[in-house]
Amino acid sequence: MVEAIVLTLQLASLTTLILLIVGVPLGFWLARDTGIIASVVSALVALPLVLPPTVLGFYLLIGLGPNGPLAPMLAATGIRTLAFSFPGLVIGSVLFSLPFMVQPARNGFAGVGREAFEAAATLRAGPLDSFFSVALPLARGGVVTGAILSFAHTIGEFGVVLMIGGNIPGETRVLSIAIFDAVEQGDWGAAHQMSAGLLAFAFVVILTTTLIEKRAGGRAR
Amino acid sequence: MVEAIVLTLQLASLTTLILLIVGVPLGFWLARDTGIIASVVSALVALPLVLPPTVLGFYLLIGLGPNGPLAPMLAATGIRTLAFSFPGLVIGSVLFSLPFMVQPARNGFAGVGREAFEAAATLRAGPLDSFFSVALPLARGGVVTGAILSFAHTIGEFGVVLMIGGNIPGETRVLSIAIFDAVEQGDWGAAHQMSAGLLAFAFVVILTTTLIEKRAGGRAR
Amino acid sequence: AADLRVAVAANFGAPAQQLAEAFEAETGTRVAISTGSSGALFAQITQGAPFAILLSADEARPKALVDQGFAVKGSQFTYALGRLVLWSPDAELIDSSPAILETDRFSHLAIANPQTAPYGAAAMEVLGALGLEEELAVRIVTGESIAQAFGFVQSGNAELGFIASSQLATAGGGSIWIVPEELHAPIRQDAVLLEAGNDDAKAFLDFLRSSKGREIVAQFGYGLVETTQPAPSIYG
Amino acid sequence: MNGIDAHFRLKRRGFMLDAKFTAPSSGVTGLFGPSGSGKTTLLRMIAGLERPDKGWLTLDGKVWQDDGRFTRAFRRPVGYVFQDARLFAHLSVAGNLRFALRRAGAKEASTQGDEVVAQFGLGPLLERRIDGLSGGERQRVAIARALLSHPRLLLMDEPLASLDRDAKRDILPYLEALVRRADIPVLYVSHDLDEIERFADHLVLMDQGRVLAAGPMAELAADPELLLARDPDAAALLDAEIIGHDAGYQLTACRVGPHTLLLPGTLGMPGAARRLRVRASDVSLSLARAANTSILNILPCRIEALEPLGAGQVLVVLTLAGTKMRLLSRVTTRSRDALALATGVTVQAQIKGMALVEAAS
Amino acid sequence: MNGIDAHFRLKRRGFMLDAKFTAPSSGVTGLFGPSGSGKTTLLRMIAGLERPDKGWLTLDGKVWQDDGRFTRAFRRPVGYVFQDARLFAHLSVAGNLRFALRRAGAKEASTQGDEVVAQFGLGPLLERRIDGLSGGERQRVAIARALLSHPRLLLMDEPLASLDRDAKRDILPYLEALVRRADIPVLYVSHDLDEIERFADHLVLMDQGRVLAAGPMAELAADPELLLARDPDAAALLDAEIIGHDAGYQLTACRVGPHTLLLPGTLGMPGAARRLRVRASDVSLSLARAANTSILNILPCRIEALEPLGAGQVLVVLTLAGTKMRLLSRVTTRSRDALALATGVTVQAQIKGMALVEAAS
Ligand SMILES: Nc1ncnc2c1ncn2[C@@H]1O[C@H](COP(=O)(O)OP(=O)(O)OP(=O)(O)O)[C@@H](O)[C@H]1O
Ligand SMILES: Nc1ncnc2c1ncn2[C@@H]1O[C@H](COP(=O)(O)OP(=O)(O)OP(=O)(O)O)[C@@H](O)[C@H]1O
Ligand SMILES: [Mg+2]
Ligand SMILES: [Mg+2]
Repeated sequence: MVEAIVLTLQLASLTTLILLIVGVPLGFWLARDTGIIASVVSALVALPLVLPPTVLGFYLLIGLGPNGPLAPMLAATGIRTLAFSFPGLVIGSVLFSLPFMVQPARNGFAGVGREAFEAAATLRAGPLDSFFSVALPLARGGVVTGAILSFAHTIGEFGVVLMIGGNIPGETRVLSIAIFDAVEQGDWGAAHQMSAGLLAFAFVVILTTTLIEKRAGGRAR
Repeated sequence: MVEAIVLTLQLASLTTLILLIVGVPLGFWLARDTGIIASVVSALVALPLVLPPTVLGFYLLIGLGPNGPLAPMLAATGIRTLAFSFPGLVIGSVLFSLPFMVQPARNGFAGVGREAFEAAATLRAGPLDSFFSVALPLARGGVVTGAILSFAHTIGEFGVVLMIGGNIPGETRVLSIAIFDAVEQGDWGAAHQMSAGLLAFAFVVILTTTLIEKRAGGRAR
Repeated sequence: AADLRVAVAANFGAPAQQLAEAFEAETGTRVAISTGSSGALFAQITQGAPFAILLSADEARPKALVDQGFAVKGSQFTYALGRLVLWSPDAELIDSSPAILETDRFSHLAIANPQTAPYGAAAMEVLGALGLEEELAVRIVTGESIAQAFGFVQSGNAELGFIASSQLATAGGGSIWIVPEELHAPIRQDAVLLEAGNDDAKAFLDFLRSSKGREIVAQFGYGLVETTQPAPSIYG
Repeated sequence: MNGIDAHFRLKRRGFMLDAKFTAPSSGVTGLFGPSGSGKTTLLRMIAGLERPDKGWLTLDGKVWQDDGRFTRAFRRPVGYVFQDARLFAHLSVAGNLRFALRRAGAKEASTQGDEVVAQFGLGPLLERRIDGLSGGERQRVAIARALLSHPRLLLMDEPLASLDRDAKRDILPYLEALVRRADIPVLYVSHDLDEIERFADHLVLMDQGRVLAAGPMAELAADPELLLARDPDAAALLDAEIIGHDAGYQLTACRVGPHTLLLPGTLGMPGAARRLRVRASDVSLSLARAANTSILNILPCRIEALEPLGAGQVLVVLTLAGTKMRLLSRVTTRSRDALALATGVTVQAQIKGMALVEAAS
Repeated sequence: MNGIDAHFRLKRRGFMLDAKFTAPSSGVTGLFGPSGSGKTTLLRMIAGLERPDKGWLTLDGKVWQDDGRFTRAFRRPVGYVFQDARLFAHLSVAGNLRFALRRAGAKEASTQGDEVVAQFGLGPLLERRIDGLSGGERQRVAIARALLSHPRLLLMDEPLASLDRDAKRDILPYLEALVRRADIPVLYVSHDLDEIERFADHLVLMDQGRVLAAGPMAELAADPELLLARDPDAAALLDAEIIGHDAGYQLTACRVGPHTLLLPGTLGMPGAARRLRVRASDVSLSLARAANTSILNILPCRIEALEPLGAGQVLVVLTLAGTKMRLLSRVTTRSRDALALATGVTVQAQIKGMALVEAAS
């Protein structure tokens, strides 16, 4: 149980972090580029959502395995498969939650507008500088929403994790699988308990984030 | 197969429609109300995400069933349970996808700003009028994102649907369950086929929506 | 719309479909098969799911349903016996014995979840009997269902795994060790009637026990309970 | 009571507003005061966009707001031209105008729409997107939009600040005409005294959240006690009646009390009443009437008061001989001494003809 | 070449810009033209915010842009004050100023920061949020922010349009001083001729996307061929040298050619050069020198040309006796005939003392 909780938090945090690093710039690009390529990428990003999680997991299982496209690269580092490992879970979760980070972030950036970037450019702020000092703070609402959705979704997600994880205690057995198992075994009491705990925890995390964001927004805006 | 496709489209469209009707005003309210109640509601909306879909489905199964809180009301209309029926699926999907609609919509509305509403008010537009003629068009990006995410998520979602729906052909068996079944029975060929079809279809729908939205935005903004 | 709704454990989905078709050809009664995990089906039935029959993957849940009054007393019977095999897609790996399990020539052994799936529990019994339970603990990966365990092996992520012999049909080659039945308690897949007065359901269950039905079950690699006479209807 | 009767109180961090004033039920009332004095805040409270701590507002005797009541902004028939144009970015120029027209509920809507479009030169812009408009173009659209909403009170917050003078010149007469025809009161915020004096016939002077003075423009303009008269652009207003034209020289003769003044241009039919604006810095004084000068108008006056302005300058308050009308003149202390100017002395006020500007009546 | 050398071409739907001009490497260059003439567009291209179809731009001989090259906006050391302030909404006032300072890379940053804050009266606003500022306050912060980025070229797009006159008066001298000290060129867009003539010593006149004329202010201002001189606010500029003060009367005596003029106030040390602005509407003409008048400055001139302005008015172009300097006067046709004004005639130009305004030098 404790192991599962710790693992879940690690997975959700790491996934959210990676999504921030990957998804936020992607959202930024998609907000500013109006070309057809950007539109296509934008639609592609949403696609993982369309597949049932277990099915996505199934494809990941094939993709990350010894017969998958990554296999030669992995073999070089002595790894046979990314399945049944924590890194594998992270990859699956990141892919699956990508749209939840990218789309709100993109909207946030779309709201920033040319004006602010122009003002920043005339004050000698280069593209990277502008991104961090102007775009990101002004698009904060969208980015925070993306992070909350990603975090919550990774906690609850279990189809992908189930499929590529192999339910190894301490490695890939997260809380959502534990709850699922409890329901499956007819141990409804345990399921209720874990669900209640998870909900309470998530509620506190999300509410706190929302309030901090609002406070920050209220002060500066 | 055909049955499953039709059912999936019906479910995804109806769910998205209901989410537009329910989630957009909710997002609007959350964007404009800065009180603690709004923050709590905002956090609550994200909670369905945190539970594994099957577990959420399990609770819905109990909640919508003959021993659930709705039972007396249902009994009056001669219905024993909402589970195992299309309306039950819709309820589950709406609940599960709610955050994907509400959060981006809220961000969209948050970007509209007081100024536009003030201008509308001085031109005799009442609250409802302003909502439709000013807020909604200006928040369009967020609302469309919400609709896309909800639509895609409802198509791919199957944990909730499997649990409350009971996988009854022609009634509650949607495409995602069919794919799941195919994988489960080792019929990978069928799974590949259906997945590819689903992905292609979803890609076209999402890309088209994105492009139409961009066109509309480009013309008017 | 169908005349008869049957809930079927996911691993028995394909044979059930064929049974349904044969049954319809014979009687004209249309059967809708709804698959799901045994746990989910159980929860659904207790919440009023409109199924007339449950073909479970175990014997415990049908019994529990009878005990709780959701199923017809005396209607429970074993329609199929699960057969466990150790399988690898690698034709060289297994030499028709469990010897491979004592080597380190593999990093992952896939089984179904022993808590929720009878095949998983049986696999653990086998490992216990071989005295390898402890030693292999860190190399075991668990699929939520026997289908997932199969997927782990089929995709090559686990080199070998305990699967149902019914899955060998889709496996396509490789090497196997057929697990002797003495090494684990029999994997009984039980059927139970959920709607007492449903004659179509009774007819389907009778069909399942008929020689024609048993033939189909056996075709898919399941074992059968010995019977001396062609099943008389137990429903009178 | 007819017209606007308003009293608002509002406290903000670092700013306290307590403003009470009345304004007539037609014509333009200027709201003048330095930056941060609360002009915009006052206008917002009148429009119902800001809720004061305490507020009282009636228009033509109808109570819009008092201790218990608060008519919400969208129920107040006001037109508001914002300091920033605030056009709807999702609509074209035509869409913005239509937005106003549709909600105005007036029958003459469509014809008036065309008229306003023509007068504000918006024809070529109709299909344009908002973010492709220049600052001036935006504000023109915003003014037109406010007018098309058929307001019963027009609030304008520095509507011309971003227009160049040519554009202003095009719009001002049209605004004046429209306002006069529509017979609705206009509250007009500006920190351009020229603009206010040209446009407004009633004035509310604000400073630091309070109303310093309110009253007819002419009175306040020449009141040496008020900052207005000490402003470099200070001017006096004279009531005149047109008596005839000189077609050849394109001059209009006006009677101001017993005197006749000549103004360039054709200003109206004989018998029409006009108000004339005479800037203090355009009035020079001499003891005797000069001949052979290009200055057309030289009027005998009596010195009422001399107010030092600092920097070697003096404001001379004059009464036009034979009338009670005031004139202002700015001279150097050196001239005051050289000409021995003092209260009671009679002087000739020389007004450069071109400096006479028609004010709204 | 020193200074700015620019040539841009740009085609837009319904608008075509083809503007070529040079501007000196220090001092203020005014950009004047009607709404929609392309002033903002031109400024944006100079800042690198807009890519023209064809562009050429050098500053002090350094090429920023030509057919092949394009220095991106953030690499151009320009300060830009936008028509709309464009402050960063997520930062406080202090945060906005710090944003500029941090990226300016100047050593004297912090001390200059305090200085600018003090001069623009931003001390009490530092911790304020942007949306709590009035229009004028915003623009003050925007100007300060642009200055703190240590630009080598300052672009200002109607920076004072939303300031009231008091605030303008406070800022203008500071801007002038700063610009003079920093020795950087300033491009200053305005449609307020008063403001431009007061502030700019070089002028670029624009209309419909083209440069009508560019050159020293004084030359263009008095050129009767240009619209400028026909503007109601038209003025001539005179080069003057301060020769002494009258402490009692607070007057400054200046030499303009062989003449002496008296101006109110203390305008600088003896020997300092100043430019004076004389509005055509402030100059009256007489045939003989009048006595006993409050008009301090009466200068003999020769009539160079008479340009009818319509509406019964005439623009008289004068040369100040003994110099080549131009003066402008606006009189009525009636006065022209009454005084028999004609080319070659010598007249006395009466300039109201107060109308002399110091222009930037
Ligand atoms: N939203 C706000 N929150 C807090 N203070 C504000 C807000 N808006 C304005 N103020 C302050 O209220 C005072 C009055 O502002 P207001 O905008 O009414 O002045 P104004 O006379 O219109 O000035 P300007 O001529 O510069 O537009 C100023 O001190 C300003 O800083
Ligand atoms: N983004 C744009 N897209 C299309 N046309 C534009 C755009 N911005 C400006 N224009 C047009 O280009 C022309 C020049 O505009 P610009 O803003 O440069 O004028 P301006 O001289 O600054 O006017 P103002 O004094 O009103 O600010 C105008 O006709 C304007 O409508
Ligand atoms: Mg204001
Ligand atoms: Mg402009």
